[in-house]
Amino acid sequence: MTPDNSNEPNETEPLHRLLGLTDDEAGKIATILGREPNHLELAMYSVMWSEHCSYKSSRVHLKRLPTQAPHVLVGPGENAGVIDVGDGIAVALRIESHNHPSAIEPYQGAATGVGGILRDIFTMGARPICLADSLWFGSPESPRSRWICEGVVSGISGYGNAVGVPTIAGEVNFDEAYSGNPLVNVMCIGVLPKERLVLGQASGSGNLAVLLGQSTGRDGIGGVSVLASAPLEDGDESAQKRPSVQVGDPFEEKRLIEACLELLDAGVVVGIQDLGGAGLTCATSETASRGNVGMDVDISKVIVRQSGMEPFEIMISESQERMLAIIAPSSLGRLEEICNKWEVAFSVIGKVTLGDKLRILSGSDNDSPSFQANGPDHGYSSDHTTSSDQTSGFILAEVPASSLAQDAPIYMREMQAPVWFQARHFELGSRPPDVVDVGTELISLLANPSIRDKSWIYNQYDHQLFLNTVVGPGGDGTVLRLKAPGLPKSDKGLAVSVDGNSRWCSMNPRLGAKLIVAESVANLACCGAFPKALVNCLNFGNPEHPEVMWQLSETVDGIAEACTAMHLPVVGGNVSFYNESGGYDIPPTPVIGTLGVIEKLLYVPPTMALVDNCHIFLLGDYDSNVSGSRWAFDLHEYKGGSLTEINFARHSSVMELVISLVRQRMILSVHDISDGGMLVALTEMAIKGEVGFSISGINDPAELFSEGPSRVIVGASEQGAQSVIRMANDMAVPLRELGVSGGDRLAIRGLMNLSLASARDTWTGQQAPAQQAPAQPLATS
Amino acid sequence: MAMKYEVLVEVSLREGIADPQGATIERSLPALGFESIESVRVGKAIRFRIQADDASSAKSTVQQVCERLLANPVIEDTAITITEATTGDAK
Amino acid sequence: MAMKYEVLVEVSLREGIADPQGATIERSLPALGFESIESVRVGKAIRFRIQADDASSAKSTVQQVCERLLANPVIEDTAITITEATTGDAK
Amino acid sequence: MASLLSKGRVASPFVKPLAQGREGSPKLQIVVGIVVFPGSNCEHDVVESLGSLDAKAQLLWHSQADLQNSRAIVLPGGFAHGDYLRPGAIAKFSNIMNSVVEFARAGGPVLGICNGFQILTEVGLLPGALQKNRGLRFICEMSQVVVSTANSSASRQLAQGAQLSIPINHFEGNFTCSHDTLEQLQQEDRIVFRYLNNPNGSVDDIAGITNETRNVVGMMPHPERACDPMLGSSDGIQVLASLLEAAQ
Ligand SMILES: Nc1ncnc2c1ncn2[C@@H]1O[C@H](COP(=O)(O)OP(=O)(O)O)[C@@H](O)[C@H]1O
Ligand SMILES: [Mg+2]
Repeated sequence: MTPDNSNEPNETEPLHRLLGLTDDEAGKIATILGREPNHLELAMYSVMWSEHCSYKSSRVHLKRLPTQAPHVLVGPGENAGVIDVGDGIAVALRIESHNHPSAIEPYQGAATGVGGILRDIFTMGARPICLADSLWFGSPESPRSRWICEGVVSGISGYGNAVGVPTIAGEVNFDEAYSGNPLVNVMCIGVLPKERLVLGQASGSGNLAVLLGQSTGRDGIGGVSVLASAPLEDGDESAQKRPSVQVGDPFEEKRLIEACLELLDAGVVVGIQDLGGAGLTCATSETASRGNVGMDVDISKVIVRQSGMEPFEIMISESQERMLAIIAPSSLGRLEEICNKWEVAFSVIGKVTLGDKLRILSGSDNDSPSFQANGPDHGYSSDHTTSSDQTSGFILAEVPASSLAQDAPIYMREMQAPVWFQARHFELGSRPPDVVDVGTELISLLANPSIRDKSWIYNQYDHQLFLNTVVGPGGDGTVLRLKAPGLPKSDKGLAVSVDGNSRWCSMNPRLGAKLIVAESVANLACCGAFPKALVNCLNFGNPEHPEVMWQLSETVDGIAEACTAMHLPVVGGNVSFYNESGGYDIPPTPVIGTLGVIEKLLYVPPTMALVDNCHIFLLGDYDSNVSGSRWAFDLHEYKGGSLTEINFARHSSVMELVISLVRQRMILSVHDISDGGMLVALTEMAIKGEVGFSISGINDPAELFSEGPSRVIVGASEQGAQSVIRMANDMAVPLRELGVSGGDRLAIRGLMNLSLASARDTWTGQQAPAQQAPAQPLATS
Repeated sequence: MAMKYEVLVEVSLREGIADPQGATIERSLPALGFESIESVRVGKAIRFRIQADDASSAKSTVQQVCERLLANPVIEDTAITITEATTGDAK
Repeated sequence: MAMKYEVLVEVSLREGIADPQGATIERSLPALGFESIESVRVGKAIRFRIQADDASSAKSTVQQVCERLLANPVIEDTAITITEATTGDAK
Repeated sequence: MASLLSKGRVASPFVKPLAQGREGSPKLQIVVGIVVFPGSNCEHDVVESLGSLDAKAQLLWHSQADLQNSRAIVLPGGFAHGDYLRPGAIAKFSNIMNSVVEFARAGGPVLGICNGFQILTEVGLLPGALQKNRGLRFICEMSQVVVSTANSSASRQLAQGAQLSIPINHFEGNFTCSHDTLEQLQQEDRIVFRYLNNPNGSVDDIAGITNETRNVVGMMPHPERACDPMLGSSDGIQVLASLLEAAQ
């Protein structure tokens, strides 16, 4: 049987190039097939072999990340990483970017980002219990950046709240570098009874492939940018019909979650896979390829939203809220019952075959008689039509499934450290500015949009649903109970933190990445949690720039080094390239999401809120290096010097001490030193606790702004203080008493005496501009 | 002298963009006994008054407002209707 | 024989009911350089197709849909526009 | 597929009671029915919090008409039917709502929380409507509410004037009604809860109201989220306990 080649276009520029494939890649496809691919096949290869789906530029590097640990049940490569946390419970986690859609339609871009990451989690059989977000925008002074920021936040809020999954942690950063290309990374965590774990693979020749959920439309086709410009149809008008941004439907997703979890509980499903980038092409080829089987797909059975959709459009549409389930034919009745209950539309679109071929058919073929199971008119309302106007009975494409999913080329792209990099390390002559007036500098830092109060963001997120949130957003890490309907009972708690720092990484991507991982672990330690697993989202510029590939490679090595040192497995990640605008790449921006476990969550752990009448201690080493700090970068435009190296042995002992202090209830408040340095950390503690402090012994004011690693501030009562000193000695952790809490002044002997109220008003008072932003602000600048 | 005009801007989702609201309303109609309704789409209807020298200058301002504030052309279309205001206060 | 009609239902907040969306848009206009706009009100524009024997029966069905579903009479008014559909499929 | 509101199909997916009170409780357990619409999301939270009060909860699927001998009904929070069109606009047509209306008219205690409050106004059991928040933003935060009357099925165990910490979580919680309705609510002492610092623009700081017969209460704050000191407040317990008492 030869696939139908009749719709081959005859353009002068070869189609493969228009689709973004190189001549070499086209040649490789021809070799795999033993013939020239037709237009549909080429479209399928072009999306599967795109950077987004194939990781062709990053794969060689990602291999260096440590992914193993005894408790890892599923590492990178599946839809989400899964770890065993004990008590018969497994936890799935994953992070993903939705940067480009959010830049042009912030609300829907961010909303569909949330939808996508949720599907990755419940695909594994896990019930999503929380979301977290990492957001990077241009300066809030710019109306366009404010429009993006407001839209993204309300998109996450709108989708996450309605779908019924709390958003419990995150971070937001403002920097000019992101004004043309904002970053929206979303992380999701789900829980499941260990035995329910399912993988996205097909098996069993004769099993059915069922498409569940939303109808398939032309939306999202232009999202694979190469196709938008391809002359696949007649001119501009049809390209107009293919919007590149999708509208999310949290209500559909909510029903899809419930239906899929019930299908899994009922044992109906052999394998299940979400439809994300590259849509049906990706879901069918990946499930078949993972299960070492083939699959016949009849696209005339796909429920489409618009008539006249081309086969390639159906195969690569990225319409939201869809899942592909593989089931035994005998389970069809049960599936129908469950889908009807949850009012989820479905359609049997194919079957698993022996061999390794993914065949795309239009209408039933002679040797695929079971395709008629479930007619297209089964259970959809009038706005759905099937593409029955397709020519029937043709094989439209036939390719080895694994060649789509696994055989994409792998590139070792050129790498080159930027010239300044070596120089900056030896910038001996370069001296940071002097601190003139500590109080004034503090106020400027508190007013910095990246440091000031973020409650206007996280209060738009339902962060309490499921009654699990013991420590909500606004502190170091978020603490959740480990509890969900259908889950074995447990006293454990989970802690979550999401962190990035492009300042550090732009100075030194390797060391910066190490410091971010360390900070993330510190945030968990402050909750009394040991880190168990890490996911990362690597947001970088154009991989064809050697400097960008160098940044990526260095970053990967930094994460790997930190994880190895702290025995922390990387269980998943995502790479987002081509974050550039106006010819500029964004600074390297790895975002790290860490998950920690609290063995017994029986009381509320201490938060950063300072308590009156306490001794305040600094745990960890002295550091007055301000290079790379918020203070140096944003207040003084000083970007020289080098970051303080991290000593992981020291880091681990400080973190172990903090965890012990929290667990043994020796301390009343705790906060690690991060963005803004020690003085901002102390001030945040004072504001949250509504009590001042009095500090002494600061000889070099630079110490107040240094962001050197592995330092934690704790507050303890008179009695607790003795234990803190003793335990720090026992564990050989450097300790310094900074002063005491009390009163309503923020006082540092000889350097500063500020009223708590003025600090607080500056820190919280900056919410006004955002609140005044228009309902649907500027679409164009 | 400046004139007052009444403006109606209808903002709708572009063709081909999924409209979850419209689809959900449509699915609920048969159970209410309305079988004969289809293709439900939900958009916004924004009304305001504008002061301008003449209809064409009113229109060009309204177009700008649409582009800059009321709709995102990536997913939305706008349709503008301008009529001369009857006398009396706008409120 | 049954005819098809295009329907536009404009749902607006009743007079006297505060409109936070309209007020927010109005407040943001001067900053964008639009001084001459006032009385901004934001409502919904719901479009659909209906099959009916004639225009008057279409209208009475649409009125029912409005009353029962499309608007909340406590705070909202509706305005209905019905036109005969041009031939061709609704889609 | 049957439409969203199809009648008479499928028995409840939740026939079995999901929460049991503590064992060995001497009192007869009160069975509370919690209505689940597609898109509801706080139902399990209500079950959990009622469970800590020794009550038994059963989930009632919206498409069924049978309240299964429930002695009190809770309409929980969430986004029934996606909140599309208006919160509660589509949910009010569900089969179960006819039964809930009947139950309420017969004097049965009904509590609508958040989305449940919105549905109660849509279906006409409570007056007024809930508009978008004044600030046009979703708000999830702790709120301080004052008990304005102890004379309702959701406040009978509370003292008038008592101040409660109960979280709010909504986009459309801005209570709006005509001048006459407001006067009537005030004169008949039917405002159950008021915000101390009005977060959403509600008229007269209204956070919750009751009907003429005082058995139906709608409130925007989530009492089920305030039933455990580890979550920051247990002030919601008395609201749920009031409902249970009213059901006796
Ligand atoms: N976009 C956001 N979404 C949710 N929570 C956020 C967001 N931005 C900040 N937060 C919360 O604010 C707090 C402070 O954030 P951050 O300064 O990044 O903390 P840290 O320095 O300890 O990592 C955290 O608890 C975080 O969860
Ligand atoms: Mg921290």
